[in-house]
Amino acid sequence: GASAQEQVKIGMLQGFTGPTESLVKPMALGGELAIKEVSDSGLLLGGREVVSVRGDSTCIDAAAATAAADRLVTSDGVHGINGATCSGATTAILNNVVRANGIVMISPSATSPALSEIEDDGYFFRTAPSDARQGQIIAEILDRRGIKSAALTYTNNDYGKGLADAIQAAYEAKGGKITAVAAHEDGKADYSAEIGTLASAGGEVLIVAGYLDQGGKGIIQASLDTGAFDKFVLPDGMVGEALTDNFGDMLDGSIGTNPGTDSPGASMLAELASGKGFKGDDPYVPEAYDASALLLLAMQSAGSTDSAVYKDHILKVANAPGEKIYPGELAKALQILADGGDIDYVGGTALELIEPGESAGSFRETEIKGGKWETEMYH
Amino acid sequence: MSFLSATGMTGGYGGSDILHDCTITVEKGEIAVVVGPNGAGKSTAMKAVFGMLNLREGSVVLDGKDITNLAPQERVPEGMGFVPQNRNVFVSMTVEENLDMGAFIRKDDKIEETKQQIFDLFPILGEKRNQPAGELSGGQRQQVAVGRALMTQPKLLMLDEPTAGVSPIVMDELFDKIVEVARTGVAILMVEQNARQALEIADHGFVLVQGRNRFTDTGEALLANEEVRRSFLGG
Amino acid sequence: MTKRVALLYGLMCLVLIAIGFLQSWNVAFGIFNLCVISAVMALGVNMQWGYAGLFNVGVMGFTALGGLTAVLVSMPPVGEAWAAAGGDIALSLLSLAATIVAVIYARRFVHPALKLPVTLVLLLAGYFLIGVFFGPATDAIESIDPALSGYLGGAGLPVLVAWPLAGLVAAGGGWLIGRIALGLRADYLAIATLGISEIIIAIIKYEEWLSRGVKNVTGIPRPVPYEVDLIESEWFISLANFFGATEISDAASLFVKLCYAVLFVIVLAIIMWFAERALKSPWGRMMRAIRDNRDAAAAMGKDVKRRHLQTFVLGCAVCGIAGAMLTTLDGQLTPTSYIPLRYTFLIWVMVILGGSGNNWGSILGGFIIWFLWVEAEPFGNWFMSTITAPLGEGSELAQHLVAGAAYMRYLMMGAILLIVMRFAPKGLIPEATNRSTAMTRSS
Amino acid sequence: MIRVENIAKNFGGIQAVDGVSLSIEKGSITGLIGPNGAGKTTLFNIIAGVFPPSSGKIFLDDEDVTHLEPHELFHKGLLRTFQIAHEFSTLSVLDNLMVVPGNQPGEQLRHSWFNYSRVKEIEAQNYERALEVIDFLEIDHIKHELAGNLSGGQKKLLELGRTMMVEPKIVFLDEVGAGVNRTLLNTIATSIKRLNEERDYTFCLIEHDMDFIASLCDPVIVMAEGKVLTQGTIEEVKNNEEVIEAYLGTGRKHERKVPS
Amino acid sequence: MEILNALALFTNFVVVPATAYGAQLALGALGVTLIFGILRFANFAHGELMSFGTMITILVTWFLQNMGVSIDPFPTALLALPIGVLAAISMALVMDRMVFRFYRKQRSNPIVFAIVSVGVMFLIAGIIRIVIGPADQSFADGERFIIGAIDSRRALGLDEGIAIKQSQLITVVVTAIVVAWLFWFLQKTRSGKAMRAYSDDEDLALLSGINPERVVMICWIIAAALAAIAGTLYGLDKTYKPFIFLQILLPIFAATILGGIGQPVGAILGAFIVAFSEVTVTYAFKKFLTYLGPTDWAPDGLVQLLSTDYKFAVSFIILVAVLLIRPTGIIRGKVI
Ligand SMILES: Nc1ncnc2c1ncn2[C@@H]1O[C@H](COP(=O)(O)OP(=O)(O)OP(=O)(O)O)[C@@H](O)[C@H]1O
Ligand SMILES: Nc1ncnc2c1ncn2[C@@H]1O[C@H](COP(=O)(O)OP(=O)(O)OP(=O)(O)O)[C@@H](O)[C@H]1O
Ligand SMILES: CC(C)C[C@H](N)C(=O)O
Ligand SMILES: [Mg+2]
Ligand SMILES: [Mg+2]
Repeated sequence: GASAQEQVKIGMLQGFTGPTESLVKPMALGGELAIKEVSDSGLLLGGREVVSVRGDSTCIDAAAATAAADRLVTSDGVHGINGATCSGATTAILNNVVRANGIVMISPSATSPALSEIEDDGYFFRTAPSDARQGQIIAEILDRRGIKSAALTYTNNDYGKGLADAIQAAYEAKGGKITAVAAHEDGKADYSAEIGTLASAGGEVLIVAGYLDQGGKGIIQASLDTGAFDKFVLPDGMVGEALTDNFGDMLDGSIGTNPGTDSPGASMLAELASGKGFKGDDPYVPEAYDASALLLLAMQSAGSTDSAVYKDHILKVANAPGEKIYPGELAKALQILADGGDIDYVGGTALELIEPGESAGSFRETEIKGGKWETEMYH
Repeated sequence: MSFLSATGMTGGYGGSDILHDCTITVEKGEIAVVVGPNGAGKSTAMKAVFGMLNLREGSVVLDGKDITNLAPQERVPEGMGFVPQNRNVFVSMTVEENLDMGAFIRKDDKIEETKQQIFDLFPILGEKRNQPAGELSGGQRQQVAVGRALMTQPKLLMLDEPTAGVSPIVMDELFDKIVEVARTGVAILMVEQNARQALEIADHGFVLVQGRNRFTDTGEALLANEEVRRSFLGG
Repeated sequence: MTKRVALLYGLMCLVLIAIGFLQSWNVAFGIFNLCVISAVMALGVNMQWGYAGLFNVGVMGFTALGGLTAVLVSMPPVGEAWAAAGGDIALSLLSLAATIVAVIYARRFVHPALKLPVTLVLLLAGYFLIGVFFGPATDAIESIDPALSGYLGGAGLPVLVAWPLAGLVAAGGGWLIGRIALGLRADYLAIATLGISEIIIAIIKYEEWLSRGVKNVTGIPRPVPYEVDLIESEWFISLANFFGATEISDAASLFVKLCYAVLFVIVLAIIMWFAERALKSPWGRMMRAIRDNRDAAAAMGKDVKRRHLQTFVLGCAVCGIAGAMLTTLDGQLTPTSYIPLRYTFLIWVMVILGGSGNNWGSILGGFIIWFLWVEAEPFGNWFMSTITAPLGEGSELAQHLVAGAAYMRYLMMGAILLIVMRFAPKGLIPEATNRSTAMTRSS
Repeated sequence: MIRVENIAKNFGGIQAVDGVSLSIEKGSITGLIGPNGAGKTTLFNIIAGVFPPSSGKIFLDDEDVTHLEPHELFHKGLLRTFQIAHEFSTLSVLDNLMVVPGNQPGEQLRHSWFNYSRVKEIEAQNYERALEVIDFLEIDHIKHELAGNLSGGQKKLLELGRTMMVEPKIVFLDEVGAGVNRTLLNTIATSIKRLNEERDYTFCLIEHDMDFIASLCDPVIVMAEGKVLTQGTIEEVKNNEEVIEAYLGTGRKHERKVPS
Repeated sequence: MEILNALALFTNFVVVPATAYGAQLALGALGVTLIFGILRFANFAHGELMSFGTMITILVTWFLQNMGVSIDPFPTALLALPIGVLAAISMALVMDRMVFRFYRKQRSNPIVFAIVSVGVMFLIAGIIRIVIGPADQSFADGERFIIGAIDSRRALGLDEGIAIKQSQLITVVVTAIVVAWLFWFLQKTRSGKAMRAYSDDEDLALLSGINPERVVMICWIIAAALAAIAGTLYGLDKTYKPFIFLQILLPIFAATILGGIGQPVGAILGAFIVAFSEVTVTYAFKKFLTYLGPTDWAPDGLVQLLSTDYKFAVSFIILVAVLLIRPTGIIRGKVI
């Protein structure tokens, strides 16, 4: 019977320990939610079971990340990787394991612009958009809202720096004024120095290109405590319930952007997740769900778990034409594919993959009103 | 049985034995002096008596009580006071605090009195009472160390080379003080290289060689013994 | 080598071989390679601490300097950047040189009372002069295709050249830092070196024109073939077939790891030879004497300061070489990854666990700790799933525990470290102190 | 040979040495005595370069050596021992001695790496010498023991042994005798004399044992409260009222206590 | 007026936050310096001990909040803190019994203790993450501000306000009390003197009849209590997140050593130097000068000595510089 067949293994290679440990916990659960959904449907490749094998990419230790990836691929024999979390680790794994062993890897959260150009032999994809795109969106929003000057702080890594560069370039091109740029290090004990500088420079809003449970939060806290800024512009890493839970209506009027469309995917995922005891709209959780789903759907479409074969089906299942697939509808999608039909995976992030295999980046603009994130419009 | 009788002590620092069946005894109010060549095991024997060495064999009995298995800090309340040969002051604490530490277990209210006696005995300590002991000269330190032990007002006072490095005048005073202390009924056990002076005031002397008792006799007799003089007292 | 050493090394080998069979040879060799790099770092720290008692907690900084050197040597130069700002960079270098010369010259000839103010004025002037050229230069460089380059690039030489150079650069850094900080003792030296290493990292992070900063440099050319090329080459396929490989891609990545392994082992062996020779000669004896009692050593005519500086520099050089090797193996320089826990304290754990003062111990420590660092994770996962198995699927406690499995890694690291240290409180292969030095015994 | 001019040293308010001038003649064995805290050790430390004086100058063979470091002074032939033993505790007794000779090629990395045979050769010579010293000090049975494990007196012997590993011009001995068995001390005195006569070593020694001083030293310098009190032959010093009062005491016999 | 505005600005952005941060570091550093000075090793597990005590406090706080217990306007966590303190103490004592005592008996080198404490650090870190998870936890309730930025603006009649949070004030007050008490305890009480004697020379302490195990126990109790208090106050002011405690160890150690190992007063000074140098040196004086200068005049640049990029580098440079002048810390500390 079908159950006798070999399991399909997906590597869940995320930064479980280290600076992203708190972000990753729900991400992994999101990724595994899709895996469970597919496995329970009993429809994948004639009813094969799917399991996830976790590996710790630590976010910052390229060597340990490579070792973990090596283990997943050559020892556990995973058929595809959902990961890695951070751009740095992702690059190392891409160069040293993914290309070396010819295995598909889809990152839910590595957003560095450099990854667009990197040589990947067609094995690497990401369900998150490059930061270059978000910079433009933010500049447009600021321009439209008539905000003439802003201070900017970013988390000091490739993500933060890349995004900050993109924002600054786009905003200044539109005639806006960045009064000051200050990096902040995640996980530090105090951010008064940064706030002191940013406040001194002034600006109508503070753009915080960081993480909501890391330095980004510390920055906002320090701003509110000192009264330096009370309106913030919050890119994707900062958008999440955790922030509003913590600060409530103190953030009213702040603007957020994160990948998304007006598709109902996100809320569907949120609902699915809440049944499982985690938040489906935490940062990168939808991306993680989508990454798993894409891997499995592509396998189904290709009729094979061989990376070399199914890598070419990823763009196909992700994009039109075909039936739109939302979170929780993976069984339906598997069935369609099994029947030889076409699907257009939308998922939790309204996924649209563009060359060279990354999310096109439709963005949702939100505003905090009464301590809640409210969608304003889509870009 | 003697006030202190440490009998048949055998043991060492983990490697081979340093002490071999070594016996040392002192009576109340008496002075016993241990002499011997360098490395004979004199200090080791003192440590053994104080419980800082694991004895393989032998026992230590103080005032009729077997204390062989007591930890050093538990022997202090039993009435033992000890000035080791090296590292015998708290270098970061002031002279006065060093003396206070000597009186750590005392519960009476005569502590200040004793301290004053010590300052009388070693005037220099009074002058330097607020200086950290680590900044003292070698001889001054030695005085602090002895003073600290005296502060304890022990029943058995053990001194490992108390006069090493002290000037002749202080040495005289020190020996006088030791005699005086002994007269109050305290048993005194000391190791000395200024052996002749020490044996002069001693009731008993023990000559240790390679961890064994070589000669045991009264101080006078040892001083009179030609072989002892030649081999151990420098002629 | 004593029996104990042989036994422990044998065990370590067996464990790696077991990994080869139980997990895969790729994993085993992947671990092995990093074990060797860790061992080299541990040797460097051991030279400083074990030989000379210098408490260097800035290992991270020197490793990073090595990594930076690898980038500067091996990456292709960015032509546009040089074209745009080469002149300005040269001018700022010139002004830097001019400032230094002026300061030295002035300090020599000015009245002693005026020394400080004149120096300060000159330095300030120099700072502004350099800034005039340097500011625009860096702006120009950093604005050239910032997403992909935005820095000057390297010299485009083979990366292997970088390894010895990394040693030199780190040695230079070590010399400078040693001159400043070696007067401090014990923990005070530790915190100073820690601070200085953080400064080095800050420079690498923020001087983007030089290192690309936190945007990372990736794709550092390899000294060994690429798997993709191997898979396509005739000779490799026949070689793989000869050894009966089933998966050609597995074989290719294993082959690459083997190539690295050979390179790393050669470096380790060379460093080890020098280290052992030094330690076993009167030099080693002198260093131990200095470590035991520097006042006495000085009174015996040993130039303590110079010797400290010498060992410090040597140790730094070794750490630098290891840093370059690591960057080469990773294929990228990620400044954010330099955190003290990973690059300093872990190395210290290696040295102490292995047995400080003993080179063989340090190497073993490097192997064991890196092995744990990597394998604690799957072991922790396994452990968690085993203990929660009897609780049943639905149990909330079990779910909570399984969700926390990733953190078993910390627990495992901690537990194993404590257990090993309990059974070998002086390290697994302690320094041989109970006898006279080897040479005196043999002569 | 050594000329000390007006040396003073204070430690944050404590005037340890207060304007000392003295000179030590070549070939002499000079004794330095004085009450505890007189500043003798401090003076030694200043001469040996451990810390600079607050004021004053030191000349070695007419060369100003006031600000030289200890290791530089060693190479100029000035050796010293420590009052509180400074052994190399994790080295064996043998190694403690073998460390001493200056200019060992094996202490130069390039030699130990690339010129090993020469290193071995010198090493063998030093080894012989160390064995002789060990023999002399009667510590053959502990030559492989770690110096940290020695008895107090043995450490003192080791201090002395170090000075015998080289041919110094002048040796400063800070209470070598304290804690050393008197019989052995006699032997040491004999050998100091021999080294002085046969090999022309100059000695300056601090000691509280008057017999030892008397058997060796001429002249004797007395210090008290940081100053030189007097100077002269042992007999002159012994009979000096001031010295008796400050330092020697009356030398009375201790009254024997009544045996109980 | 303008001068007052400038001063208010400076106070609000530099003095207040740096003081609060300094006090937070100081509380941590006091615990570290105690262990450092008396048990003579760098305890890397101190950060996790802080974290552990805080975690227990948080769990109890949640429980109390659920029960509806509160001590408004003060944060409920203060009510829960004693239990956190007890938990931290138990943890410390268990760790000492199971781990450190063995090495004490062995008379291991301080570095061995330090490495073992890294093992303990990992162990506690693992436990914490398994129990409460790696995420941010908020548990602060009660009144947040003593005076908010806007209120103070009104009250002072200035353009610039000075915001002071309750948690900041509590931290500063607690720190002052603790350091005074600790100083008195070590200098004047019998136990305190016993501890200092023990830290000076263990063997000699035995000879005075001091029970070493008791000294060690008291030492751990104080250090652990300090750790729990420090962690909780920090958590109230900023946030609780396990990962922070790995990071905060660095400035804490810097403060400890800078102040002179084993010196409580030094630890406080060190902590404030670290805090102020981080906040002050990179401060941008643009707005400050704008207030002082003539109307319509504003500096172009940020008027900053160094960009905040280098804030850590700067504080470390200051640290190294201080050490070069005072090689064993501001208040002459131990060399271990
Ligand atoms: N580091 C220091 N700090 C403060 N005072 C010091 C220091 N070293 C020595 N002293 C003081 O200087 C004085 C001289 O000390 P020194 O050690 O030179 O005496 P000494 O003559 O060698 O005595 P001894 O015969 O006891 O060895 C003493 O009073 C001592 O307390
Ligand atoms: N901690 C130790 N570990 C090992 N061996 C030791 C230790 N301390 C002393 N020894 C050895 O034990 C022997 C006796 O030493 P001890 O200190 O008892 O001698 P001593 O008679 O007091 O000599 P001295 O007159 O020189 O002080 C010596 O040979 C010494 O090497
Ligand atoms: C989850 C995030 C920490 C990852 C980040 N976007 C990066 O590319 O590094
Ligand atoms: Mg002795
Ligand atoms: Mg002296």
